[in-house]
Amino acid sequence: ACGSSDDASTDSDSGSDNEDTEETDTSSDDGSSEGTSSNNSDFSVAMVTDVGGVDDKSFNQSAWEGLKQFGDDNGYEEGKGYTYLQSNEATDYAPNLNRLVQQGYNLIYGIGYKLHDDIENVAKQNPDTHFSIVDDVVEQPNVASITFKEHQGSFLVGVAAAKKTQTDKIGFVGGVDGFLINKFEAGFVAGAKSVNPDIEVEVQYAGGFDQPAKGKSIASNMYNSGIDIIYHASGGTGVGVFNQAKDIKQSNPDENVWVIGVDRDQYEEGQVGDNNVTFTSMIKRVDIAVADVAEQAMNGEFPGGEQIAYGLSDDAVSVAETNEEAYTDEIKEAVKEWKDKITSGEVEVPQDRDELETYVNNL
Amino acid sequence: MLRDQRFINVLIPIISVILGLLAGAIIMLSFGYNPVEGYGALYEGAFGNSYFMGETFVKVTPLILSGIAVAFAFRTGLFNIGVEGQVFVGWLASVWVGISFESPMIIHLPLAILSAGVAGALWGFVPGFLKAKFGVHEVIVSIMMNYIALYTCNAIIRNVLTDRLDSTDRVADTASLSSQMFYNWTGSRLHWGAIIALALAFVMWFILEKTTKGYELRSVGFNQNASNYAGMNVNRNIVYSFLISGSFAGIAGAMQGLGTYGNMFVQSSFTNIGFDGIAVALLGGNTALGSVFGAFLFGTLKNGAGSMPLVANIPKELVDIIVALIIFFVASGYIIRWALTRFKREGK
Amino acid sequence: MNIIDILLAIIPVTIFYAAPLILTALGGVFSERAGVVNIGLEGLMVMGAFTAIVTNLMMADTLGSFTPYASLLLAAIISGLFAIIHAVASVSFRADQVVSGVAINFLALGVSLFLVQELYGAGQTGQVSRPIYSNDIPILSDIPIIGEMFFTHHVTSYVAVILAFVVWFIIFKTPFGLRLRSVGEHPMAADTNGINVYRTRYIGVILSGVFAGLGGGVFALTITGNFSGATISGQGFMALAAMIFGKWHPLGAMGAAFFFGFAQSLSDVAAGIPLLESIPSVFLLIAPYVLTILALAGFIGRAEAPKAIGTPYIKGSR
Amino acid sequence: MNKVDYVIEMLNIRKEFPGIVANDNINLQVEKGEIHALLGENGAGKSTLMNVLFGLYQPEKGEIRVNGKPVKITNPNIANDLGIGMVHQHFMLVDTFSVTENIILGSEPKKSGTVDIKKAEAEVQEISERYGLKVDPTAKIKDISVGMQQRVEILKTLYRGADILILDEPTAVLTPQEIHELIEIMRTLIKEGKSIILITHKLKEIMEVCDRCTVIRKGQGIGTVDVKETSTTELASLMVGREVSFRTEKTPAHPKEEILKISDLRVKDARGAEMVKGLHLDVKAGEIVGIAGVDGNGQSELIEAVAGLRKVESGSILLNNESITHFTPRKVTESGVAHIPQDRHKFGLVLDFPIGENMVLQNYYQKPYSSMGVLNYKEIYKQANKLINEYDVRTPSEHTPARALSGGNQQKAIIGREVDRSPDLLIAAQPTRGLDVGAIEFIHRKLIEERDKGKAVLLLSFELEEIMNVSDRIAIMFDGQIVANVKPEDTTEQELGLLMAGSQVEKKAGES
Ligand SMILES: Nc1ncnc2c1ncn2[C@@H]1O[C@H](COP(=O)(O)OP(=O)(O)OP(=O)(O)O)[C@@H](O)[C@H]1O
Ligand SMILES: Nc1ncnc2c1ncn2[C@@H]1O[C@H](COP(=O)(O)OP(=O)(O)OP(=O)(O)O)[C@@H](O)[C@H]1O
Ligand SMILES: [Mg+2]
Ligand SMILES: [Mg+2]
Repeated sequence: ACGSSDDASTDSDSGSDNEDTEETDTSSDDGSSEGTSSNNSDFSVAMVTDVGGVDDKSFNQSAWEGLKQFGDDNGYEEGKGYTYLQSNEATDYAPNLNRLVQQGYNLIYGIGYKLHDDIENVAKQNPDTHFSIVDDVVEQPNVASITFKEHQGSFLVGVAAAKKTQTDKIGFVGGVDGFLINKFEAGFVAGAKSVNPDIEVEVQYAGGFDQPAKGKSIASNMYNSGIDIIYHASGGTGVGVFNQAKDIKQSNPDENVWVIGVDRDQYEEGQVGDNNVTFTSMIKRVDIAVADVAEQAMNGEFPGGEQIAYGLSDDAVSVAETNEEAYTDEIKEAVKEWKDKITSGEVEVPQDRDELETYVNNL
Repeated sequence: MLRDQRFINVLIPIISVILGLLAGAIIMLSFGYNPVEGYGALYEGAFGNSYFMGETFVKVTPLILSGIAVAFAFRTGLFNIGVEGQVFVGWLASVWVGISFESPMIIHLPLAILSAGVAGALWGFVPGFLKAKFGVHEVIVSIMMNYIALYTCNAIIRNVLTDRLDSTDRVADTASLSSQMFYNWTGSRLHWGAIIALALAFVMWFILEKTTKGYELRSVGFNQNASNYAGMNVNRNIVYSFLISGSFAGIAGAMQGLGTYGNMFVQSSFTNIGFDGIAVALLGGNTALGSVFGAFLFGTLKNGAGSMPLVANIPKELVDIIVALIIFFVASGYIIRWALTRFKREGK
Repeated sequence: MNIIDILLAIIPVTIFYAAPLILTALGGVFSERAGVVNIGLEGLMVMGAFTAIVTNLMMADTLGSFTPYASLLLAAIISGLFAIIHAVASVSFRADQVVSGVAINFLALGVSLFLVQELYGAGQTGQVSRPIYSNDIPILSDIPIIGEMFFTHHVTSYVAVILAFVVWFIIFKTPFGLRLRSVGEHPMAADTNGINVYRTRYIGVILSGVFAGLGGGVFALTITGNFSGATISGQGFMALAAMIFGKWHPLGAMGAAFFFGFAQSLSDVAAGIPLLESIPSVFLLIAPYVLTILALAGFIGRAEAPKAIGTPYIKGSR
Repeated sequence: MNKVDYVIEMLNIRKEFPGIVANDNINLQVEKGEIHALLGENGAGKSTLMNVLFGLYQPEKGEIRVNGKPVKITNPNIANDLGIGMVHQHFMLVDTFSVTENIILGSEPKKSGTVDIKKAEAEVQEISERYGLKVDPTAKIKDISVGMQQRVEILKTLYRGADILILDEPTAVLTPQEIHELIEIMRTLIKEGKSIILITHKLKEIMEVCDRCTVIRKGQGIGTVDVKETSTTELASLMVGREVSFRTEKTPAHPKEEILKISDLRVKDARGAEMVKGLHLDVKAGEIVGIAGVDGNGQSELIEAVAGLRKVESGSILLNNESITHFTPRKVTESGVAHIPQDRHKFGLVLDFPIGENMVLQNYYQKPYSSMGVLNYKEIYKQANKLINEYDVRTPSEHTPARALSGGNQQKAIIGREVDRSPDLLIAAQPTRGLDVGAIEFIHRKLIEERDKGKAVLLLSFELEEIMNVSDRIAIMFDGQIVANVKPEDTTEQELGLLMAGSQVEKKAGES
């Protein structure tokens, strides 16, 4: 978590490179008082996390990083121009949204599909405030819906995994069996089977995003049964998957065990001594999307009522290439190839199990 | 002297709350926060305007019910640590009934609530029955039943109530507890459940203190041998106790399903309504009225805490610490009582 | 999958699930044998996990490979100290022991998360660089099959099993154990025999903190590698269940912990067995809990708690 | 007087409990080598005084000297070190521990960090033989008789090398045989140079073994008398403050129809051993049948079976010619049986209920105490107040928890409740255990009153004197059967004792 704030600060000088910049750049030091006169100075933006919190190593964190980046770029101070509220349980969403409304924030994000209903209600109640939801669609004129084509990214890591595996057996660990995680699953399986229709993909759900023990246990079984690459889309449960892989790697560095991370580049999580078990990660750039929408809102171009689906073509969904040793050029090639097929529309990636079945049958 | 005692009994929780808040202030000070700002934010967040007041009640409502569920069992000598799971199944049952059909509200709503109660009772029946029949410790079975409820409800939402979706439809208006009137007043999710909760707290008090069944249950709670000697069926009373406790818990679930949310969704972990109910019951000395106050305190602190990071930049975990300290102080009533009597004697 | 494969899959997982539960349940045995209900095991585990992780993060550079052990040691100590609060409330201040235990759970979570906020400005810590990895035991692990099943685990798992026997020895063979049990069964009798009931109960509760802290630390260092509010989510209650299941006996508690681990692992493994794949996953998810209930109802039945459990000892009361 | 003669001196001891002065300026001086009795009504403050001496309570005022030296006894350890050992009124034994473990607890012989249990057992064996206190060192407390538990308690003090033994009502729970043994043991102990303070309500025992007797009444010392120069009547009036009659006045019985008829009854105990083995017994209206027997011969099981608390294996129990053999306790009660249970704390009362609510423990659900499932507290408390007045239950109020009452008053409350239900059959199991003579007199009178009203009364007692005084007919129980029926006026305590021990069974059974 400390690392991310470093990143933000080093970037801040060079970071803002487009349209609105001149003012902010020149007055960045004493900018706050000076900025009052400018058209965007009283713009403020905030987000409500779901129960994960802003350092969940996942999309909440990513969203917050996007917001911080946006704030830094525009010379805002945390707590004034931009802020977040963490939810501890589902009942907190609505009050948290309202708290931010009452504090006068102009644009408020709800991070995660779980906030769907509450965003919808609060947006109806406060037509003058702008809202945005991540990972779901709310049809209200003052709500911008941000979704991601996770299935596309998952497809690509599926391709990478199929290329990498030596056993032709790979695994998928999901958090809670639900429509969102099913997207990851469907994309992953489709990608792998596209490369090698005979590949075995074992899918298992832990029943929760906070069950590292179960994650470790499932991973242990998978690796035991000859699976050498596991893609996890399971939040905190994935920690257990990483730990099992690292454990195996630690006692036998020659062992072929890999994890594919999710949401952010999870390279760091895979470090064990001099080795790293993170093969790649399916990156979902919530930060880009969040900053993007904030930018538009600030400029008076808030995409209210629209659904913006970020995907491969926006680079908002991508595949990490950090582990250069494992992620070989050959794999890179193949992934690029499939990426082009997807962006060009040649391949339609399935989003759920039914679509997957059709897709696999057509291979 | 009796009057004195009663006065002290009321005084102890008040002093405990004050001590807890004081301790919280000291912690804030020592970590460089401003307690006045902190508590100001907490107050604003809980009662600052009609919206927050409404939301505070929304938090309090299920806690009253989970609190009396725990308290009821405790009073009859049983530890129902399974309220959490009973809340889940109650929630599910109420939503199930709520979305499955439409009928006049006068039938639909009570039916939905009732089914929540029945579901909770059934869930409570398992530990109760196993305790009565085989002497299996209710705590283990209750804990296991919690997990079973969590996973089963999720599966039913995904596979039975929806076609692999994460949340159910909204319950029909005829089964909904939500209130346009409250909404217009407060803009919050405040719903009629608050009244149901209070009414059921009264029911719990009435059952325990005024009915023959309550007499039996309390008697069994205190002394099983004597109860048996007096002709009461101890095992049956254990089961009854779990049934009643479970139905309160189930209805706590209905508050969420028919009121706060109007639907049910897949959850990746416990709601804590049941576990918090333990604290609520114990804060309230396992009485109905006490549980109401306990729930109120708890809900207020929890809801108000949400504003602390935003307004005063104080981590809201601090409130958990304060809650814990208040529970300690209430529990340690003996020492407060001792100090009070000491103080009084010295004063004379 | 043949039976050997299945066992090879199940047993290691059983063991890593069980180890933290064993340790924590042993803690429960100490406290409850002394007559103090300890619902606060969950919170004590939280403290242990928190301490172990923070120590690990802070000291890894200075302590090197000794870090995980230092972390566990500190986890045990801090949780032991933390348990004193429970002891003060329920032994000295005559608080209801269940209430005090519930408060411990709240307090532990509050304190640890508050401190994580203060230390790292975040809701959870980063990954530790020196967790506990599993180790092959030289020679023994080379034995075919058996070696892989039993001698390739975290060193803490062996420690947990050894400690179960140590605790059994302490409780049933030493003067201290005799005194501890007497205080839980009939404190007044102990008192008239010149045993300091309060002191003994304090020791019991503190030991429960030490062991639960160890359990929490082991869980964090072997399984999660970091600390957040969700790290310990119900393990303390499972340990409590294991202790009751094991009838307040150290070896029984260990057996129960293994049973839980086994049931859990069985359900994880079954999901990967082709034949069983058609079973809806929910049945596998709930299987461990259902199995436990069946086992309790079928074979275990009534368990007698220490007689004086739950009641504060008040000198001279009757 | 020469102070050195006293091993114990307690001077001007004052001990208060909230709302009550339990000991008010009491003096007690015990000479070396004597058995010193401490006598007083229930609640007079005897146990309190002894607990002060043993370091369990701290007195507000007063001085304690041991062997002439002033001491402060702040905990039992100090008492032990001073050579004071105490056998408490309620046994201080850990049920699940063995005899040896209970004895050594707190001062265990050790071998490399462990309890040296072998050595301990040998030591226990040795002491037990030296003083003639027979125990099985390896048996669990919960498996041995009350008498043996008593011996374990005494061994505990001896093991710690006590020279001064406090025995708080040791005989209240013993059978006559056991009392006899205990008296012998006390004599042995005195010979060994020990001194004993004995608390008992049984004046006969004081007369038999004690040298001097200190009497206290309502927390105040009345004085110390030389036993040789006094009589039971004098002791009783010193203690109560008025004349007490020992022979219960009663007219001859006029038994009428058969109320209870038990045939060929078989009952097992909790561990599955058959304790009642084909027993026959009948009780008629207007008579008191006393069951005499050594504890453990199936008496408790018999009574519990009749009350519906224990499963009947075979045989029949008829009440007014109708079978109640397999009735639940509720149905037994409703058919007209009242039962004063042996263990008042375990069965008789819900100690945490107000005494008032305890007064309707069996009929709370009936009119007028409730209607349509709702309690009528007004009626309940009306009834409670009636019983409290009628039976002289001394309690601050009807709302006081039963726990707070003294044992004697708890017992009176139970008796009031049971008798007032006006049953056809009244079962009284050890109704006067641990009570002072005044209370005993009262209870005996109540039982006889019931008989005179035409009720059947079944009395179980280990107290031969009580059996002889109160019963109209005595049924002797031995090994699960009634082996003889005798009239009190036709027998002696000695003869009863022999019958209870199982001798001459043939002859007597044939005779009656
Ligand atoms: N721990 C206590 N707390 C409050 N009151 C007490 C306590 N112990 C004794 N008392 C009260 O002090 C008085 C003396 O009690 P104590 O037990 O000494 O009587 P006793 O002479 O031993 O009577 P008994 O013959 O019934 O054993 C009684 O009124 C009793 O209720
Ligand atoms: N009064 C006491 N109450 C509780 N625990 C005690 C007490 N005395 C000792 N212990 C514990 O019992 C164990 C044995 O201690 P130790 O050998 O010092 O006992 P001790 O008191 O010296 O026994 P002894 O009286 O037999 O010499 C230690 O763990 C100690 O903490
Ligand atoms: Mg007494
Ligand atoms: Mg006494």
